[in-house]
Order: sequence, then C-alpha cells, then structure tokens
Amino acid sequence: MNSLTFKFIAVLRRVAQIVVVIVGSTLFVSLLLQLLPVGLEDLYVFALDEAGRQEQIRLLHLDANPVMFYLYWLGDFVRGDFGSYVYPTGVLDPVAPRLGAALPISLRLVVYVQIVALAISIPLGIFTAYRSGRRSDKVISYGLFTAASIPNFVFALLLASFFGVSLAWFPPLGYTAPGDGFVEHLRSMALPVMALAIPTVATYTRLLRTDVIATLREDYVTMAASKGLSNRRILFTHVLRPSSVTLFTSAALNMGALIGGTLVIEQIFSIPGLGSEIGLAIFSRQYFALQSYVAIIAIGYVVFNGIVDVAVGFVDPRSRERSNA
Amino acid sequence: MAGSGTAHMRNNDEVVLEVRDLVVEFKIGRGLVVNAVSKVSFDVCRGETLAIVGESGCGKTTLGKAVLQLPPPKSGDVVFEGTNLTKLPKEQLRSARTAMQMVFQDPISSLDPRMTVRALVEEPLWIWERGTEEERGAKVRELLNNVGLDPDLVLNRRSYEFSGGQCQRISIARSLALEPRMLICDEPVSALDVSIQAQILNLLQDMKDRYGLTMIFISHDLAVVKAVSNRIMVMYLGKVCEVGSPDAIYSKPAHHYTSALINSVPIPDPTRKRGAVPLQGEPPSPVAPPSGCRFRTRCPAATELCAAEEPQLREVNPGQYVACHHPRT
Amino acid sequence: MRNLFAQMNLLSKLSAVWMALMTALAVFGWLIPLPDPREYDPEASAAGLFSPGHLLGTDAGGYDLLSNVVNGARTSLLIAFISVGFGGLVGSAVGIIAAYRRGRLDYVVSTGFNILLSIPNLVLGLALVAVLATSSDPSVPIASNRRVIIIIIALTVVIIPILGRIARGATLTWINREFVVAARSMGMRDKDIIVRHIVPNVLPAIYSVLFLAVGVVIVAEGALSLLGVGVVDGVSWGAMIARVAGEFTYAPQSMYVPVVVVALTVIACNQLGDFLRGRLDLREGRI
Amino acid sequence: MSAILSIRKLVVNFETPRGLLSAVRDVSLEIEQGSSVGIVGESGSGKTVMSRAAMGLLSGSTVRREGTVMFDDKELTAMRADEVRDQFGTGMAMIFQDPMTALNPVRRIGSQLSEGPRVRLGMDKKAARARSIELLSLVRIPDPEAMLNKFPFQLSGGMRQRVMIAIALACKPKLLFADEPTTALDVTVQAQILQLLSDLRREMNMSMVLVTHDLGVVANHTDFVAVMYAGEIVEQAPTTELFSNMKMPYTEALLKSIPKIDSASGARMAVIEGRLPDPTDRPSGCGFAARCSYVQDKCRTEHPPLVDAGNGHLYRCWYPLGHTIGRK
Repeated sequence: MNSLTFKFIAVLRRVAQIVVVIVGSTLFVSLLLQLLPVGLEDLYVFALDEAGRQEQIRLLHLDANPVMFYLYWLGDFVRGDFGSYVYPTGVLDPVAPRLGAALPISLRLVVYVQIVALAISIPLGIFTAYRSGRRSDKVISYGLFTAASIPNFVFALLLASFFGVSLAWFPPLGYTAPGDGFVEHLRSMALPVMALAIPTVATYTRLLRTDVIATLREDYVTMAASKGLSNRRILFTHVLRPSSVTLFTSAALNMGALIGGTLVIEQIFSIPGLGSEIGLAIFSRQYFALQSYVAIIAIGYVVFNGIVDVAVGFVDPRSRERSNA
Repeated sequence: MAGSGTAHMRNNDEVVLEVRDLVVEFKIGRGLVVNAVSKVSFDVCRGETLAIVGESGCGKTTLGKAVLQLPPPKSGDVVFEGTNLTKLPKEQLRSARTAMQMVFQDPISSLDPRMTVRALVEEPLWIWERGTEEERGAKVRELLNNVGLDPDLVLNRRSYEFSGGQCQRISIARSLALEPRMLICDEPVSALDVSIQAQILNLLQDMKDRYGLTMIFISHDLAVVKAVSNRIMVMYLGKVCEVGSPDAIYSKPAHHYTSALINSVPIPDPTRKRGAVPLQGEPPSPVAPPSGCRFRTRCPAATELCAAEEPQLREVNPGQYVACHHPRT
Repeated sequence: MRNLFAQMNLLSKLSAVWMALMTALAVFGWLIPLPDPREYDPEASAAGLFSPGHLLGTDAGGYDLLSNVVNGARTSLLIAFISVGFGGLVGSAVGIIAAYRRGRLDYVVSTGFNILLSIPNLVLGLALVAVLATSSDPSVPIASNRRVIIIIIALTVVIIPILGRIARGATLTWINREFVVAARSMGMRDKDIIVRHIVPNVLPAIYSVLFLAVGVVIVAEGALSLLGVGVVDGVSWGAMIARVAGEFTYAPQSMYVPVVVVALTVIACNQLGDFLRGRLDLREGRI
Repeated sequence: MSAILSIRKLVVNFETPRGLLSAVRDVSLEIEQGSSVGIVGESGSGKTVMSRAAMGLLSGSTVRREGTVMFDDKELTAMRADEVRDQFGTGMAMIFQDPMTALNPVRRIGSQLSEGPRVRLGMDKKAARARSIELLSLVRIPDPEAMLNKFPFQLSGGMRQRVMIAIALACKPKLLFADEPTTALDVTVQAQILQLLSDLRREMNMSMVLVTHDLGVVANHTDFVAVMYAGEIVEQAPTTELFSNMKMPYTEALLKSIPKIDSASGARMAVIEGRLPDPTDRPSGCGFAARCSYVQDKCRTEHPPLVDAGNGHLYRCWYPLGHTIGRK
C-alpha cells in the first residue's frame, strides 16, 4: 500500500470516529428520554378518541422500541426534519424554522467572543511571557487567574447592573438584529460578549503565557538567537507558531463551554438565541426538540474540533505525523 | 550482519539460558511493523557474562526484555534452566521470572518516586511473601550494605533525593533481593557520568562474584563491554552479526560492522591517529529492512550475493562466529 | 496537613481558610441563630448591608441574605462534594483501568468519554436534570430535596468523563515508566501494580483537578438555577442567584452578596487546585 | 597568532531559592585564531554555562555574570544586547547537543537554513536558496534540494546534526561553539560528524570550541584542552602535552576511570569515589579534595591557584603529579 492509501484510510478513520461520537451522543440523549418518570404518551398524546390517539402514537413513533425510536428520529434528522414542538391541541410546530432563527444569533455571539478573546489574549499572553517573573507579569497574571475563576453569569449580572442599569451605556436586555442597525446590534451584543469574553481571555492568556515561556527555553530559540536574529524576528518566526498550538486547540475545545455559557447568558440578557430556545424547550417539556438541539450542538462541536485538528496539522507538522501513525 | 543461524550454540550442561529463533515485532499503526528482533538465537552458560552490543534501534533492549517475556515474543523459544518460558501459563511465568531479574537504563525512572528506599528494596520480598517483617528488614539492610549504601542514611529517603549513581545502586540492590540466578543489565551505566560509570561497573562485578550470577549485559558502548564480558554478541538491525570472546572480537573482528564499530570509538590518546574512514550512512529503518544481509547498504564489501541471500552464522576462528558472506580476514 | 498549609502562599492560605469557613457553615450553620431563610421580612425589602436584624441585608422579596448564604452553603457544598467525590471515584477508576488494560476496553471507555464530552457540560447537566426532574403531574412540582438528588446525579454524570479522561491520561504517562516494567519483571500481579504503583502516582494529578471540579459544580448549580431547573424554590446559592438575577434592575445591591460568595468560593477552589498542581509539577520536576 | 576569543576572570552565578549557585568561578581562557579548543568536564562542571556565558547567550533575571570577554578584539561584555547580536552568525555560531530540540520543529529545513543568510547577509530569496543548497552539499547531505522541503522530525539524528552544522556555518562564522555535538548520536554516526567538523574547520579556516564530557573526543579532534571541574578550569594545555604530562590528579583520575577499548578484558576499573561538591556551597579548599587520592591537609583548607608549567600548560593543584615532594 502506498502512502496515499494510508492517508485515505487515516481520513476515513477520522470520519468514522466523528460519526461514532455523534451517533453515541444523540443515542445517549434519546435513551435518556426512556428515563422520564412519565410515559412519553402521557406527555404528547392528547387526542380524545382512540383512533386519533393511535394515529398520534404512530406519527410520533411512540410504539417503537427505544432503538427503533432512535432510528426513526435519526432518519428524520438526517433528512432535515428536526422534529416538532407538540402542543396540547395536537398541533405540531416544527423545530427547523425556530432553529433557523435562533442558531445564527448564538453563533454570532460565540464568534464575537472568540474574536475579542483572541485579539486581547494573544498580545497579552506574549507580553506577560516576556515579562515573566517581573511585577507587571505577576499583577496581570493574578488578575487573570481571578477572572478565569469567576463564573460568566457573575460577570453578566455585574456588567448588566453597572453598565446596563447604573450607567445605562448599553441596553441591559434584548437583542437587535444587524439588519435593524449595525451599531445598535453591536451595542446589544456588547455586554453578553464581555461577560463571556472576560473569563475566556483569562484562560487563553494563561495558556499562551505558559507555552511561550516553555518555547523560549527551547534550544531552537537559543539557536535562533545565535544566528543573530532580532528578538522581534525570533518571536514571530520561531516562538509564536509552536506556542499557539495549545491555544488554538483549547479555543476549539472551549466552543463547548461557550455554547453552554450562551444558555445562561442569553437567559440573563433576553437574547432569542439557541440557549433561550433550549431553555424554552425544557421548560415546556419539548423533549423531541431538545433531542435535536443537543444533537446539533454535539455535531457542531465534534465537526469543529475535527477542523481545528486539521488546522493544527498545518501549524505543527509533527501532529500530522502523529495522527497518521 | 546480519544473519540468523545457530552454529554458535553450545550444547553442554553449563548452558542456563537458551534462546532460539526469537522474533519480536511491534505494530506502529498504518499497517506498519517494526522488525525489532528477527530470528535471534543465543545461549548463556552458568557464571558467564554475555554482552549484547549494538547501536540504537538494533533490538538489543527489546531482546533483553523479551527474554523475560516483557512482552512475550512473537515466536521462538526462551529456555531457562530447562523450562521454556514462552509456553508457561501466566502464574508459572510470574514465579519463573523471579530467577531472572533486570537492571534498567534510567536509574531514576526505574524507581517509583513515591516509595522510600526501604519499600523499594523490600518490594520483591513483599510480592513473594518471603520471610517475616523482621527478616525482610534485615535482608534490605544487608542488600544496601552490599551495594555500598549506608542503610541508616538511605532507608527512609525517596529516589529523587539521590544522584543517578546512587539510584542505580538501589536498583541493583532491589534486583538482588530475590536472589536471582541471572541478571539482565540493560545499559546500566549509559545514563551516568564517566566518573560514576566505573563505580557501578565494579559493583556489578562484585555482585556477580558474591551472588554467583550469570549476566546478560546490554550496551552500546564497546569499551564498557570489553571490561565486563566473557562473550560478546554484536547486533545490527534486529539480527546477529558476530559472536565471540572479547579478545577475538576486538583484536580481529570478522564482521565489517564490528570492525567499523570498534574503529568509531574515540580513544583518549592524541598520539594514536585513526587511519580508517568512518562508516558512511546510518542504519536503515527497521520497518523496511534491506533484503539479504541487513548491513549491506553500509558495508564496504557488499556484493550482489549479500542482497540476494541472508548470511548464516558460521565459525571463522575457534569460538568466533560471524554472519557474513565476505568476512574480514 | 499543617505541613501542607505552611507551604502555601498567602492567596492559597486565604483560599484554604475560606473553604474551611464555608464547609464549617455548611455543617454547623444551623447552630447560628438566624432568621429562617424561607421566611420573608415584610418590614425590610431589599435592605442594604448591616440593616438591623439583617447583617447582609435582604433581597427584594425580603428574605434574609446571611441566612440564605449560611443555609445555602449546605445544599450547594453538598451537591458539589458528593457529585465530585462520586464522579471522581468512578471516573478515575474507569480511566485508570482502561488505560492500564489498553486494547478494546480502552477504546470503548475513551469513546464513551468523548461522547459525553461532546455535549457541553451545562447542556448535558441541563438535559439530565430536565428529564429526571419531570413530575408525573405537572401541577405538583418536585420537592426540593428530590431536586437536590437529581442535580447530584446529573452533575456526577458530568464529572465522570472529565476526571476519567485526566486519570486515563495520567495513567498512560506512568505505565511506560521503567519502574512498572521492573515491578512486572519481579513478578508483581497487575492488581498490585495498579494499587501500589499506578494509583499513588496518578492521585496527585487527580487531587488538584478535584478542586477545580468543585468549582465547576458550584458554577453549574448556579447556572442550572438561573435556567430555572436548579433548587429554585429551595435554599441554595444557585437559588439565591436565580432570584436576584430577576431583580437586578431595581435591587442591584442584594445581588452582590450571593454573587460574591459564589465567586470567592470558585476562586478559592481554583487557587487550591493550582497550588496542588504547582506542588505536583515541582515534584515531577525532581523526578 | 592572535586570540579570536579571550575570556578573562569570567564568573557566573545563578540566583536560586536555595541561595547563590556558583556555576562558573574565575575562568580565563584564550582561543587562538584557527585553533580547536576542547572544554572537558562531567555534568555539573560548568562547561556549558561557561561557553554560553562567553557568547552572551545566557539571559534571565537570575543570572549574574562578571568578567570580560573579548571577541575579535571587541569587548563583548561591554556591548548592548543588539550589538552582541550583530556578532552572531557572521562572527560566532553555535551547535547544540540534541539536534531534535535545536531545530524548530514546525518549520521546514529550507526556511531555517536560509534565515541566517537572508537576515544577516541581506541575500534575496533566490541567492539564499542557492546558498542553502551549497551549505547542505558542504555538510555532505545527498540530494540537498529535496532536503529543503523536509521537517526536522522526518530526518535521522545524524542528518539533523548535519543540518544544524550547515545552519551554524551559513554566514561563515569565525568561531564555532559545539556543545556536546555528538553525545546524542550513535557511535558510528558520531565518528562521521566529528570527522566532518574537523574537515570543515580546516577548509573554512575557522576556530572551534568543542565542549564535551568525552576525553576520547578531545584527544582526536582538538589542539588545546581545558579541563573543568566544579566551575573552574583545573588544568589546561596543548592536547598532546596534556595527555603526555598531566599534572592535575582529577584529569588523571578521569582518564583512568574511562573504560578503554584496548584495556584488558575483565580488568577492574579505576574509580573516582564520591561526587561533585554542591554548587551552592563550595568548599573553601580545592574542589576535588574530597575525592582526591593524593589529598593533603592543605588541599582541604586553601584554594590552589593556577600554576604555569610552561608551554601554555596551567594547572590548579598544590601537589601536582610528577612531583614527589609532599606526597603520601
């Protein structure tokens, strides 16, 4: 077999892994529904006559065994049917359009947070690493440690009460779509983004600082210095790239925490994103919708991590070799 | 080198360990297999020190561990005092291993950092429930004394408080606790400073005499090997090149690889200039070893025959065996 | 123990003192004569700090904040310690055994961990609580002590893969050390190798993460409450935060008390975890 | 002959939590133009710290350096950091023990190799590429063009070390520091690399400092040797003079304790008992007194000065070898 075949097999293996995780996580949620102390029928079947009742049970696949029930859901999901909210009147409200409205808002939130966090933490991480051990590093590092420990909802509440209510610089509640005025949009996102970004900046800066300090001790940095390169050149050509691998990997892993964070933050700031939808689905016991939401988040997370793995392969050729081996 | 064969095997009552056609392979993913040890045979007589010499990747360490079935080899036999270890059930193998103990290359990594010296040296006795608490304590003190450590000073300290040389002493004390009949030393001095190396080598000699040990001494350092061994086996890329007494091997090496190896060792004497050109190139990957003689890609005497046919070990001088189609004369 | 305390820097000492204080409040808090946390004072709504009878003031509903902090500590720390303790135990045991055995078992276990980790913590916790805390009769809410148990179960499930993966990773770094090979060559049984060599070396890595995990669970308890599925009608720090979160536009001062308590507790946990890890690194550095 | 590098009274201390660690104590050494000087010592002898401090490559808030270093008639120790930097590459260059850690793992060989010529010599991309290929051929790497596109982890240890030598030689330095350049390599590859270094040094008329723990390596590849022990130079002499007429008991003990390929098999080896003194708590007398088999009372209390035996042979011993007076 030639190396191309091996690469192809490696890619296949990788994809298979992703599929296993996605199927596993959705199956997990689906089986979770079996743990409900109430029968699904009691929750979702409201027809008065027996014929209508049977019809609804068949429609919602409630008569199937747990595995078949999951497979029906999976079949629908793959075809783009994410299930429905089921109302006592028997009316089905499909999830897809609601998802279509909510998902972009949450994605915006998460992407803004990542951009802000990386934009601040990269220079800060490098600065503190180069000043390592001196007073400015110690002050910043302790501050960041504290900030990383404070839950994002604490920041959300403090920011909302201070900048939103007391100073009234930003709207404390609500969301403005970019179409309705971009400046207003940014203003409405400012506090939620800050609330999520502060602990994130703290985490990223610490990671980058640690890695840059470790890289600066490497022989190849001394080697670069012994070639007569300037400090700035050494930083950009020799230090930054190997040091950034952990940062970008954990930025990807952090997507999960951020998505979890949006649940709470959207609730606090009344932003109609995925977090609010999930809250609503749980509150009104819409478990079919919940299953699909969890599936979407898990897929997004796994696929995103796969992409970052590939990207890291470009930054750090060693990892490419490792994942192939 | 590189060949196989059993011409060098001795068949007498003194043979304690006999290894035949041992094969060890590692899967490294992507369907690739490292041929770490390929059909190696050797034997060791009672009271003898067999040195296994070669450069990194030649399979010497893997071979040493495979004798102890760590991990078990893919094929071949390891017969120790008449028992074939490769065929033993797990529990019997466990107790058979106590007669052969190992000293490792990295003295610090081979001692559990959380344990005191007392616990470390006592551990083998604990495993096999040998003696009472007091008897074990006395045995530990005796062992530490024998390896040149003062029990009162070291018993309650942990390995990271010691230098590499002292750790190696503790490690040797531990390996002797079960009173093994054979000691396998895997590069026991290569992680140590020059001035400490000699101390440990002398200690190993002393222990060999005191406990009547048979030894396998694995090393990359020909000079070290010369000082300690009765018989030398030179390996290259998972195969045996040459087997013989130290005097024969050093004074008239028959294999081109052995000769290159000897010529590469720097001699601390500026008046002795080397005429020989160093060996060119580096060992090929053990994943895809060359056909025929595995040394042929770097050998100055290689011919088409070497690519076509694997040389078998044969006797060139009394007691000196070489696996080469065109041995040096 | 005293030795450990002496090695700490000032921040770690303060953190240890804070955690000891909170634990003491959780265990002995009921001995302090305080107003009933669930009884509102109609005279004092949203009272400030040091109001008469209310040392830390009250929230907009007139509940005494100090009493809620003290009594909430019991619920919140109970949830944190039990779920971290149990999740840590199960997670590390599974992680260590999987890593030691390798092969198929390891593949199944790490895939299981990956599956659970692919669902963000909070979403997983939320889904578990949402499903388990469904009452058969919607008009009868689930009692708050049953909610506590459900939250503990949910957060235990959240903690298992986090600690399991760390234990697995730590085990992998140790099983290739030569002293494990040495133990095997001396004829030691696998069970003894795990108990005597692997576990003692993996534990320090786990200790430091346990503290971080306590912080994670305290945050999760607060977040679940904010989302309306915590011990909302009971007495816990999360429940306090959920209540004041709805009131911050008109009673911001009452918000600071629970927020500061939760923040300080999480900071203290992280600081202690960091201290333990630093000690660990120091030790590893010497090895 | 004039000195290319002259080190005078160099002292290096590190601040540690356990107190001041004295790594290099009062070292003076001249490296003649075009010569090859070996610095020999065991781990902890201060040889690596000394060579890096001489080059000005030690940095950090915990380092305390004193003394003067002259390179090419310029005083390095009086220069600003950027002025010292201008000496690197074209003046001084360095190769390291482990080529795996000394090559940047995420960059291709080509870019690491052309960096020096482009930045220090102002070559354009094309010229730098041509220079890179020329350098790779110089260190006898087959198929240099293919090598440019590889990453360090794709090469064998010997190839990596050749690449590192090529990088160090890229701007034709006058002085090359080689810090244990072959310790991480197999013995057959070690011989190749040492041969290569000796050949290149002669071809390029370059001076070299070879830092090593191996007396065998210095015997065959240097003109002059300095032996370090516990942060000091305890003996220095032209190589042939040192090996034929050693004065310092430590040098002799070190040489005797090395297993030699031409020694009798099964012979007991000479041993240096004990270990190096604690660098945070140096003894007041001779650093080797506690391990020396010729030790006298004076050795334990009084620090021996450097004594000149003529021919550039200096040693630091109260009772040197070859003198019978005062011996036990």
